[in-house]
Amino acid sequence: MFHLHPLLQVDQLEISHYKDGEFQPLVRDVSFQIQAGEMVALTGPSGCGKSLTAQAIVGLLGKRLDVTGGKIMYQQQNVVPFNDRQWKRLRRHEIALLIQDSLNGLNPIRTIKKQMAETICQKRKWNRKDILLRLHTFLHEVGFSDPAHILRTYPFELSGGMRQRVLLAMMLSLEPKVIIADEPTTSLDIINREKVLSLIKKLQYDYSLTVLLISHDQKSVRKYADRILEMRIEGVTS
Amino acid sequence: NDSVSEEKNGSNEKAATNDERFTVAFTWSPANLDPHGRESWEVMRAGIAETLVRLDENLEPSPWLAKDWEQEDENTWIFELQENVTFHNGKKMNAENVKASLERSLDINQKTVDLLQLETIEVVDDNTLKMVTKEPNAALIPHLADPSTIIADVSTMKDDTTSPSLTGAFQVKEFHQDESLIVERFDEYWGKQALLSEIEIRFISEGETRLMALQSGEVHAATDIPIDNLPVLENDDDIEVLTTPSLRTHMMLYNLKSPFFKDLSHRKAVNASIPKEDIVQSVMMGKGTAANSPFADVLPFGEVAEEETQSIEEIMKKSDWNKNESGLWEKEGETVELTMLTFPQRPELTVMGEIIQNELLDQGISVHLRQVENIDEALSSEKWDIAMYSMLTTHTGDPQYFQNIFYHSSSSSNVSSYESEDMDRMIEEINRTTDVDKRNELAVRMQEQLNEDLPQSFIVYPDTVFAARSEVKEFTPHPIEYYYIHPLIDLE
Amino acid sequence: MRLIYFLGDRFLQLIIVVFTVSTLTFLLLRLTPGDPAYILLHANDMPVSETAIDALREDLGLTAPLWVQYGQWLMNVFTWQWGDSYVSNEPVITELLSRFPATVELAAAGLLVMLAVTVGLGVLTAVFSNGWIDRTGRVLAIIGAAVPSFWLALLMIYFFSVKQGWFPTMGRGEWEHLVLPSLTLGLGIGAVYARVLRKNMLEMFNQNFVKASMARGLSKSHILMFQVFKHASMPIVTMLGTNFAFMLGGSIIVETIFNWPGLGSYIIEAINARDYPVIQGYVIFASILFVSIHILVDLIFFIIDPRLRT
Amino acid sequence: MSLLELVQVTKEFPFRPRKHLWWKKAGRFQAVKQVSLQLNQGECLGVVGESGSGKSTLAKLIMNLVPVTKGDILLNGCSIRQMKDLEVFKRMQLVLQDSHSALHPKMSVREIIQEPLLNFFPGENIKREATCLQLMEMAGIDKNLLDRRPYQLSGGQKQRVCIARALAVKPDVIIFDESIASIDQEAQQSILNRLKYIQAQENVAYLFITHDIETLKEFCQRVAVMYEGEIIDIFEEWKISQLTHPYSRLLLETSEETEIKIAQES
Amino acid sequence: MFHRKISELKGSSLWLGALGILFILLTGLFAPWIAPHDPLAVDTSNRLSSPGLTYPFGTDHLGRCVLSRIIYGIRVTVISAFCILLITAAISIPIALISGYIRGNTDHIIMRMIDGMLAIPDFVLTIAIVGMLGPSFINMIIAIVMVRWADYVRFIRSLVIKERQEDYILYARMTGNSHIRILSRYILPQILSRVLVFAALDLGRIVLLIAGLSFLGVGVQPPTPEWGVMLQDATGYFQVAPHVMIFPGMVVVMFVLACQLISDRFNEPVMKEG
Ligand SMILES: Nc1ncnc2c1ncn2[C@@H]1O[C@H](COP(=O)(O)OP(=O)(O)OP(=O)(O)O)[C@@H](O)[C@H]1O
Ligand SMILES: Nc1ncnc2c1ncn2[C@@H]1O[C@H](COP(=O)(O)OP(=O)(O)OP(=O)(O)O)[C@@H](O)[C@H]1O
Ligand SMILES: [Mg+2]
Ligand SMILES: [Mg+2]
Ligand code: NI
Repeated sequence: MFHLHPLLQVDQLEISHYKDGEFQPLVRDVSFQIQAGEMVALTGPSGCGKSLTAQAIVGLLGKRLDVTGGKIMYQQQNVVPFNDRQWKRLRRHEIALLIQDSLNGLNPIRTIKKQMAETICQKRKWNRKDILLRLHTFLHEVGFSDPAHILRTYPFELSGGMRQRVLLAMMLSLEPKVIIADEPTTSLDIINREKVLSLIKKLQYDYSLTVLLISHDQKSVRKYADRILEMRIEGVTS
Repeated sequence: NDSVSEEKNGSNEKAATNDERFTVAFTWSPANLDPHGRESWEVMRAGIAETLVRLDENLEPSPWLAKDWEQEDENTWIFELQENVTFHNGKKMNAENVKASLERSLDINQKTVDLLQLETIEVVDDNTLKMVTKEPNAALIPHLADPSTIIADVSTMKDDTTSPSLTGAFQVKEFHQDESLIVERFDEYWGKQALLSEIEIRFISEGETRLMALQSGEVHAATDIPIDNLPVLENDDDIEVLTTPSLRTHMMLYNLKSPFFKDLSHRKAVNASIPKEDIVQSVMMGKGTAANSPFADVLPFGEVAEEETQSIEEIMKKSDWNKNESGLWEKEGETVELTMLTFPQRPELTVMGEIIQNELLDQGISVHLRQVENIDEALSSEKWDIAMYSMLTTHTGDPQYFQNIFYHSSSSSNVSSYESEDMDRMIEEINRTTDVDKRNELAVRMQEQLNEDLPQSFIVYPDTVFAARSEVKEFTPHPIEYYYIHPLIDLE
Repeated sequence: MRLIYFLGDRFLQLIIVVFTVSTLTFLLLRLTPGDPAYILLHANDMPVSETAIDALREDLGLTAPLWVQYGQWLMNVFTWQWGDSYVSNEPVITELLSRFPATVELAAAGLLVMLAVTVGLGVLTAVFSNGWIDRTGRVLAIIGAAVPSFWLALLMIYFFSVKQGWFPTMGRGEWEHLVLPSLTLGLGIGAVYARVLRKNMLEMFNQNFVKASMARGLSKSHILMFQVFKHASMPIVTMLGTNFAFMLGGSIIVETIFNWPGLGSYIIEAINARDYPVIQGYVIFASILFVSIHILVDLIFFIIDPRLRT
Repeated sequence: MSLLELVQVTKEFPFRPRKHLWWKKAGRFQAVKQVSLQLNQGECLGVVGESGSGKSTLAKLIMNLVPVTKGDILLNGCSIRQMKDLEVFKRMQLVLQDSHSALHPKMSVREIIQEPLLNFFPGENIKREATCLQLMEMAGIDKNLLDRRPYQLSGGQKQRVCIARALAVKPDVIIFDESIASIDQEAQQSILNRLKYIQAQENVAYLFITHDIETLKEFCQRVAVMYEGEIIDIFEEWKISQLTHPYSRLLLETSEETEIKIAQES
Repeated sequence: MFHRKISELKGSSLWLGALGILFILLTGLFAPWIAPHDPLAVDTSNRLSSPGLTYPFGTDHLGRCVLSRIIYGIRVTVISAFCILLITAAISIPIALISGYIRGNTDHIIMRMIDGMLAIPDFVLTIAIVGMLGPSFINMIIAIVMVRWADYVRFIRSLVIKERQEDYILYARMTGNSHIRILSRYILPQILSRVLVFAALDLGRIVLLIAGLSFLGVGVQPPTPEWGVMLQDATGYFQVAPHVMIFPGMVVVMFVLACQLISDRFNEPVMKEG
């Protein structure tokens, strides 16, 4: 039979905290696989290590945290020993992560427009009009009726849900191959949540996007995910 | 445009002269060029001005703008002026404008009044002037060499003080306050034409900077080189170091009001322990001579017989002091603790102070050194025992003015609080005496008196130190600080 | 609208500062020992007579009672007549203004060097934190803080002018004249601020938005330059402002060593000569400069940080 | 008399015009429009609404953290504008939406939770440690997190620390702004149960801002729906018939739709 | 592979700094035993001699041993520099905290005062202070503090203003902290590390200010060995005898470096870098 390699494969992952000269594992034995084009939900009790796993995949673990065991295979390649340049490339072109504490994920003293523009400009140069157009479409798609106003504002002038949607729009504008969304809809009302999740779903189909959705919201998870991974403290079953 | 080309033609005619610009670094920068105000020294120094009388190499008065003079009676002097003298604006000099010039100076400068003590100035004829003093003023002639008596065309100085019309071999071309003064040759000069067409005087207050400007060739010559850097210049073949005795004296004042120094023998003791020769060699790097009187040895009245000194042990023992176990002199359970003042503006004085302090400690007297920002203020308002000090004692080559101010018991500038009837009498006498030999004799006697009473210890007569690049000719230092620039300077 | 209000407010403050500063200076100067008449006449270590001093004192108006002098002085301050210099007899204001351009020139060049060093070194050391660049930066900063500027100036003159002849040793003129003084002015302080900037920038990395930007694939240097830098430079802007104001007031040491005909060398002469009108005029001038610069700094803050606008 | 009463409360923010120049006088727009509300003792009032409809702003207004533009807020019949802010905080607590920046980065969990105990109950020194542990248990925080600092916690853990901190004050009113959103379902449930228990015990009133209709249905006696700064509906039962505004109907329909879909799938 | 990140955390520089300071302080403490010569002994026959066996760092313009003077100078310089730093901090931190935290009119008034303070040139200020108080060690400290404090206030205030806008300060207030407690427990620890970096670097400048003041005749009086004064004295001889300047200069740099190392690591454990 035709054998399909998984796009992203986490194998026996162990993440440890370095303290007083020794490593204390925080996450152990995490293993799962995601095929290209899938939308997989990752759920589990709070504090079981979902966010750490997500951060490990894109190489954004904080100080004193490190991957101490296992492999993370992206397109048949172990990403754990990547250097800074490779990580940057990975994050920019392949895997986009929407971090969990996204409410303050925007720079408070720059306008939304600047921050969004720099995000989409890093992949390729656009001219000014195209940029605006794209920004408008993306913002519109995440549920803003007046994108122009949003672009003009500073993050502190936006409500929580608005900020979350802005970040989401930013993530989508990157057009990555894999999106890891860590609790992307916590501050969204149901209507917008539906809008955002169906947008992701649509992108999944249109661009064969692969999505790893980390969420507690059983309902939306069940409604949109193709598959649900349950993570327990110190481990995962798929 | 026309005038420029004319000027060029003019200089072309005199092929013997030099078109190069000579640049020299001076220390002080004048705020303006008013020849009668407080900046008269700087005006004089720039080579653009002249006085009636000039001091020659031996510091004796010789004719300048005044061709000759004679004393009619005790108070009256007749001056015969130089003819053919033109001011820089083309006007001829005559007795009338000399009178006006002197009167302007008397008007705005109290120092001129003090120096000349004039009653009236009369014009006798076009070239003759009569001056009458209030009291007999024997020093009138040398005092007429003071820069505050510069002869200028008063009519040009009503409101503009930046380009006065004077009589010197050079005239002002450009004046940039704090930066430079550029003077050019004055073609109608009455005497010998200047060789250089232009001289630029840069005002550089920082000694180190002056030195390095000279090293890098930005200036041809510099005055007041910091002595400690002389070895560097002496190694440099392109630069010549020039020295001349100055008329300045570095001294140490005793406060005659302080309990310890009321006693003459204590002053003698301290005086005996000053290592003058050592200071000359180490601090002054040999650029100076050990002093034993207020007046430098170059002056006709400067040489005074050396007093033989006793050792400090003898003197202290005589007045019942004993050395205690830590090697300090002690009397009735008390040791000597003296306060010495120094000031930062003349750093070599502080260094001397430190040496003397160290020496005195060796001899059993402990001294606290204190640097004060304003020494004169401190002298009058604070408690002190000894103080380092420096004075230009004979800026006109004559002792009279200094004696009056520094030693007369009624003078407020008598910083040591020295009172001596003999001294007062001699001062009054010298004010009256016109005969040169007699004056010199009196001055020597006064110095001997000082050495007996010891209101100060005179430490060293410093040399003026200059340096010039080797292509400079005839830039010779003169004991009188304001004759630096003269027509004969040339560049090779 | 808000700008006008802001400026009006600041103008009022300016007047208050000028008033207090002028009063303070007046008192400080009069209470400090030192008789200008004596000092003026004592130049060149000439002996002076009492009569001469008295005459000059009368001339300078120093014999009037203190409060009369004060009243006169206050009147003059606000009518823009700051009196005549004791030394040169020129109006203080023209004297100050005539030297101001030179100082501005030097200060601007100094600020440029300072900015270049602060920003350049600060950003470099932050980007390559803990690498060799960082370590060199630290050593430079420490040398900058610990080496006296007079020494640095002399060394530079010695090596670059006397030995190599690249730059003139002193004076004002073409751009070459500016190089050494502005380096002296800017290097030391710039290096110190670079350290502070680095620290600020690295602390900014705690902020969540940095992590979010990293997750979006922005490069570290991009984040440093465009996101963190603006944040981190805010405290530096105040300090740069203060320093620029200092430099505009004339940098005494640099100006004397390089014989730069600016305010700094002028004021030190005035202080030594106890030239009251000049010192007072200068202090007022400096305080106006100071407050103006700080209004500018506040404006910059206003622009940088939108949160302050509401 | 109700515990908390909002009378025609309006809040305006400056609004950036299209081509904004920052020194120009900004336009104004109303984030909260003439909201009137009453909260009784021991009651739980839920607030739902579209993102950006002014819920968080309302919460901040109640806490007197931002000044009201118009209208008044009365606590026990007393305008909070006249009260000292510490007094207000003693009676009311707010748990903000953004838990990450709500915690001082250099303080440990222990310090954060003990802070209100120390300030509001200065006498009870001996009990403090015990109370702290009790609070942590109530909020479902693991004991071994006691000495961690905020950046070492997961999202849900941070939120629970915030909740524990608010509970520590023992106020009359607690406002939860999206405070249990990143906590997993089970934990959510247990926290809600605890809150209910506390409510019964101490007669606390809650103002519960959330998007989770399920929670609202279960937990709140009354629900207010906000839309574009206005309260468009206040109702007690989740029935289409009770709803007047099209937005609230849409809200209900969407949530039911989801449920139906899930039910069909499983 | 994970050693890469971990190795960055080693706090060796802290120990290096602490050792440096300890070394300097101990040397100062045991100066009489360590110094090879009497720091005050003038020997005019040995002026400006180069470093050699008897005089490891050479001699100064009075023939005094530079090394001995540096060692004895620790007692004066280090103590006064720390004193000044402490006093300046003690004055400026509270003022800056208050003015940056309260804002409004208090802030206005304080800032105008500071503008006024800063607007008066140091020279005028110091001369005035000396003039009125008379020169002494204590007055020198007062003068430098007077010159420096306003600068510190401005800097710290800007940090406070930035910190004050954070959400957790809001919470601090909500959990019943008094303003003073918020300042001391929430804001101060956050800004302290940056203030320390600044202060550690400022030590160098303070040493130089002492030199400047001594030049004006305030404070440290001539024979007393003090680093700043040594530096100042040495300028006159930098072409002839560079060592007179280099050695004290190097010691100052070392001292600042040690302080800097310590201050850099002061708050490291809670610092998280990206
Ligand atoms: N920097 C850190 N240092 C030490 N421990 C940490 C650090 N970051 C996270 N942890 C711990 O690691 C565990 C897993 O954290 P993680 O953020 O991955 O949880 P999560 O599954 O995302 O939970 P939640 O649903 O609440 O967000 C938690 O117990 C947390 O306390
Ligand atoms: N400081 C501010 N300046 C200007 N506008 C603001 C400010 N704060 C909030 N707003 C605006 O007020 C409106 C209401 O915001 P608020 O945060 O109350 O929404 P919310 O109901 O909490 O939304 P969410 O559920 O997304 O958190 C939004 O349009 C927001 O842009
Ligand atoms: Mg998480
Ligand atoms: Mg909200
Ligand atoms: Ni390894």
